[in-house]
Amino acid sequence: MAVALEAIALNKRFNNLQASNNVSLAVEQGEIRGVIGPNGAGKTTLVNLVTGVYKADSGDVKLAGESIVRCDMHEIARRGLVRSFQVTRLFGSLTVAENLRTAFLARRPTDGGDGGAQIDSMLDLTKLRPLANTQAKKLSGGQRALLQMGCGFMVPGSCYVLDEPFSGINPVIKDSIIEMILDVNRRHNATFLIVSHEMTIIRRLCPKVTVMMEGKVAAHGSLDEVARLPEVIAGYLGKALE
Amino acid sequence: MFSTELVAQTAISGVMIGVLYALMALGITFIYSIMRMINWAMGEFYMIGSYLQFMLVAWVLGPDLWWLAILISTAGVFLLGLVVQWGLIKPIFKKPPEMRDDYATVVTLALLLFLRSIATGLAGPNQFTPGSTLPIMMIGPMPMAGARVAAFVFALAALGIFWAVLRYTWYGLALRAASQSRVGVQTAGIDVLSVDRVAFGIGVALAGLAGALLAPVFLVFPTNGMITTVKGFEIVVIGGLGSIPGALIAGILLGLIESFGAAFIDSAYQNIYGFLLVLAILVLRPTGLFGERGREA
Amino acid sequence: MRKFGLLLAAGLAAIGVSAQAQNIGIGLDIPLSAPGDAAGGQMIRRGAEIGIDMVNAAGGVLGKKLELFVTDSQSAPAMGVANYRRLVGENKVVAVTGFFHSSVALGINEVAKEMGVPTLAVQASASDITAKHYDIAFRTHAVDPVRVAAWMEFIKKKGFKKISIIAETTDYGIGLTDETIAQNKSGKAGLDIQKITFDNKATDFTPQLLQIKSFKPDLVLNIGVGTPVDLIMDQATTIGLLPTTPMLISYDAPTRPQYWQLHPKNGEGIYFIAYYSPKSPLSDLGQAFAKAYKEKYKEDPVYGALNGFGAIEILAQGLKAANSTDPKALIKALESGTFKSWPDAPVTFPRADGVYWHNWVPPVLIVHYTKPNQDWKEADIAVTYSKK
Amino acid sequence: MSAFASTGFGRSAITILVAAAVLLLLPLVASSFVLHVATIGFYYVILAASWNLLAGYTGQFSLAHHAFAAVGAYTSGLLGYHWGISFWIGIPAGVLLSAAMGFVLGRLVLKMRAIYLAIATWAFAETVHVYLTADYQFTRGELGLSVKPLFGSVDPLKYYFLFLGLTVVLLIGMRALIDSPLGYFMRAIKDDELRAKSLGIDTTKVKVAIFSLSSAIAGLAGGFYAHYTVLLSPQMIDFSEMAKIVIMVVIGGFGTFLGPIIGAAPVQVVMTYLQSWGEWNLAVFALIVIVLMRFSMEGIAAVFTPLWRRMWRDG
Repeated sequence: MAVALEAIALNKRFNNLQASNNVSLAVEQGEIRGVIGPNGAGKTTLVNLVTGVYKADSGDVKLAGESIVRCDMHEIARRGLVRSFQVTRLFGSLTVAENLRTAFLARRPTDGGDGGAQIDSMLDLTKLRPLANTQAKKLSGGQRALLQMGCGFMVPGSCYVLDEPFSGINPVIKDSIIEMILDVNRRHNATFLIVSHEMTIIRRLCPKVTVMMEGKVAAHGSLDEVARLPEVIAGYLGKALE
Repeated sequence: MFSTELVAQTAISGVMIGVLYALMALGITFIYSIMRMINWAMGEFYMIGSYLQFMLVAWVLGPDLWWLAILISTAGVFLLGLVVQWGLIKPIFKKPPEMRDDYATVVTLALLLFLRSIATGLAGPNQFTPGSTLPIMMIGPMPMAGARVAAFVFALAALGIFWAVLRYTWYGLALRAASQSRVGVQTAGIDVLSVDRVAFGIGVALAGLAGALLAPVFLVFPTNGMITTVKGFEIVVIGGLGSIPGALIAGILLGLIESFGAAFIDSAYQNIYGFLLVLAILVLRPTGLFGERGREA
Repeated sequence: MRKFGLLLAAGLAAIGVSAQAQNIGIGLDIPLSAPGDAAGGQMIRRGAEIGIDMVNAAGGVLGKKLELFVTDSQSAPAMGVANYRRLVGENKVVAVTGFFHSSVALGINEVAKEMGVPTLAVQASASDITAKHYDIAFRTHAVDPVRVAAWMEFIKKKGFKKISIIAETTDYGIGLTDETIAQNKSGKAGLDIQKITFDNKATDFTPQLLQIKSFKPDLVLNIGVGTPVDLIMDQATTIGLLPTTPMLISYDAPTRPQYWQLHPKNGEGIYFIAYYSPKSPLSDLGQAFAKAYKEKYKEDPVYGALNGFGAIEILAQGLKAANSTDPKALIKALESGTFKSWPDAPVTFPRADGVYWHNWVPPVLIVHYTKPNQDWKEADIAVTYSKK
Repeated sequence: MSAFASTGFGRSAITILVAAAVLLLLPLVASSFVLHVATIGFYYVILAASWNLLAGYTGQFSLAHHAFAAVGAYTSGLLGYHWGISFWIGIPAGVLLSAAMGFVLGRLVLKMRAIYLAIATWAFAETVHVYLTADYQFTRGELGLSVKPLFGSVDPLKYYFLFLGLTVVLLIGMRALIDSPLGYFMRAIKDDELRAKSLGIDTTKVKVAIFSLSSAIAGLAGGFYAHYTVLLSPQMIDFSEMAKIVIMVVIGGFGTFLGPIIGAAPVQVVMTYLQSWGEWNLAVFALIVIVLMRFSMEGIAAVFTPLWRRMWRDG
């Protein structure tokens, strides 16, 4: 199978902190990969390096075989790499529908349209239709997370990088988001890289996980495999899985 | 024309004036670092400081007690700052954050127009001077008005005290913490709005101090704060918002560039040199020479 | 929204309809707030107000009373033009006088030449105000060539050779500087002139003054307006340029009441241009005005006030001569008549050449303070220059 | 009708045209001075609305907008003064120069945070101001630059119609822009620039484009203004002009389409008629602004919005 997203020996330093130390990983087309690790392990830094928020000090990022490490964020997004943020980011003064429309227009496919149909179906999918004309800043945390996810799915991408998509939201909405992820994965053979602490969801979604600790990749493998590794137990899972 | 004496004199004059400009910049940068807002009416507090100084020296204390007048004027502006913050600025911070900048700007712009017109209406458009009994002094090869030397010394002292208070006192710690994170300070049990009030008071008091110090040098009239504010903003950009050494060094730099530009290039464009420096700095180092670079995301 | 539009239209219309005035209106456009020279405007206003009172006390004009409409130009031409339109359109004034800042007068004249109501500039000195030969443009103020001629005579009398000019980068400063250089050339005066310019918003002139000091001039010409004049004096004193080198100020700022308050120590020895001194003879009108002014303001009138008063008198006499409030008739009467103002000399506005078109120039004096705290009325008159 | 279909444009266009039709009748009842005030008022509506595009919608709090109006005005004025070039070339040249300078300044301030951007643009405006004053031999400095009137006369009637037409066209254009994809991107950038980038919006391009566009509009307004006021002075770039624009927009309603339109008119009228207060006029004006801000920060538009909604719902 083809490699969809590849990080090669990424390094990033902030003052005295080596936030990313020679990080490499490869995610195959259609794979849903989990990234786990303790706080401060460099997971969000990895997301930011891959999606162009930070410029890596050294190393490379490849999307479908092409290097994107020198690209601006918006170019990376246009190439089909879509991300979400740990702290949900939305356009607060825009309404729910306007948020979806902006997301659609930003990566509008060449065969275009104004996105009306897509917005309609996304409102149904996220069950946000009653709130279509509500400003995003007035939504609850769960609704915000749903909307952010919905925006990401407005134009199908080839690869999604999700930073803690399940933190702090109620189980019902968690399930909706999981449904959306699986749906997109099935229909478009889309690739996912999901950073999360929620082991039960990771176990459900991700056949394979990458463990990060202290800025480095500590292990790759299925959750059960990595859970048996002594250094992972010592550094992280031993506590988390209890 | 390019005599060593002239160069030395120009340099001394540039440094002296630069330190005084820095005082103004410090007020702007301090208010910004705590409250994340720009006070466009800064020059009007300078103006009020200079009027207070004039009234105290001319009518109450006499020219020999000018130093006492300076302390009282500064304190007066500080109190006025507290009132203005309470009446006009504080309500802004009860509004959603995305609107604050714009409204703070409009309110302080309106305050600028208001104070300036009030001064013209009450005191008339004429200039005044509190006068000075200090003799002319020689600074190296450069004769200097005593009042200007005194202002320079006072300004340096004020910068030093300000730095020490910020560095070594509990209140300074609270202020620094507030400049790092307003929310953080609140969770630590400090009333951030009262920190604001004092910060605003101190910030405008620095402008008032500059006004009182410079009253005998640059005279007292309704728009006398304008040019010092302009310099203050230039320095803030050059030095970097929120940086005290930045304000001092950028102040001196600006003073020198204007002095030398006026003396050796073309004096008609004296005020352009500073702006060009500002634009150059912003292009090369968008956060100023000593400004922190923010981490995004 | 439709309603709103109608309301707006109705509101604007209501504003437009003003009561038909029974009085004869005269407009006074002067700077009253920053960035204009509000002190200059205030003086003109005082004089004009007393002028109106005096004319009305003497029975008014054409059986009606005069009424003054004051507007604030701030020194912005756009503001001045709006004021003129309003004075003419709403207040139905027969003439607009005042004008301190030349740019305002120039802007207004461009509109006035079409709207037809004459203007009488009392303290704006740019040549173009009258040199454009507009029918409506009148002036009673010293123009650059006359002022420069006065100090060239002074310089010759004193035998000065090296002159430093420190001038603001405005039409005023540059105009006078260039005129001085031109008269030096044309009159073969053979002066060595140093020209230094400054931005009129500057506050620290030390760098410029240091250059002047190293030039070692016989005379410094201080061509600033407003605060810079005083700052230049103070800073020149500090670096030792004053009092050893004489300084001449290009207008009558030192006659203003605050002069000695600002310069208790370095005010002595200054020369300045003035257009009036109590030592120069006043007309009977001028004497009556000086008395009224002193009663009201407890100080002597300065030139601005006198000229503001003079403008009202001239217009009142012009209206009488025209026997009409029609602007064309008033212009004709002003051009052909001889009027009485504050100086003991006849005032006329002939269609003369160049800058002297419709322009009556009061005599120019160069006055010298010889003692500290000297009353300007007591000061020496070094030179009296009248245009030949 | 779906909630997000762009009907806002249609409603606004209709309203603008109806208001314009009413205003076409104003000369029947108004004096020439009122027409003058209204004409200058239109000029400020254009400046306020175009600045609102930049600051209110895109979040770039520029303090150089008045400088771009002056660039447009002086370009046409100088071309005419020195080389006798007609306004047919002068005004477009002014628009182009404003747009080009807006483009360059927009690029320079691109990465700056709000407050630096404000100061940098302000420094730019002051530089233009000092230049116009100091290079008096070319610009005529504070003496003022004479410009030929557009219609050979300065009677406000024709200019009133001209500025009314210009305002209507530009407002409808701006409304269309706000409803276009670019409009969505502008608002997105103001709310959260990083998020906008992460969605694939080329924020650099959008910000620079809006900076150039709003500068060009200011330059256009300035060009016509020059040929109406007939004497230009560096006073055009006095900071108080910029303060006026900011106050108009914020009083009306910052970042709303209606805001600058309904803010400019009262400010212009109040400032004109406060003249009779002499030296106190600005104090009174400032006090009105402070009180308004103190008690209703959303601006006048907030009062109109419910009315607006009800009007369209009822018919």
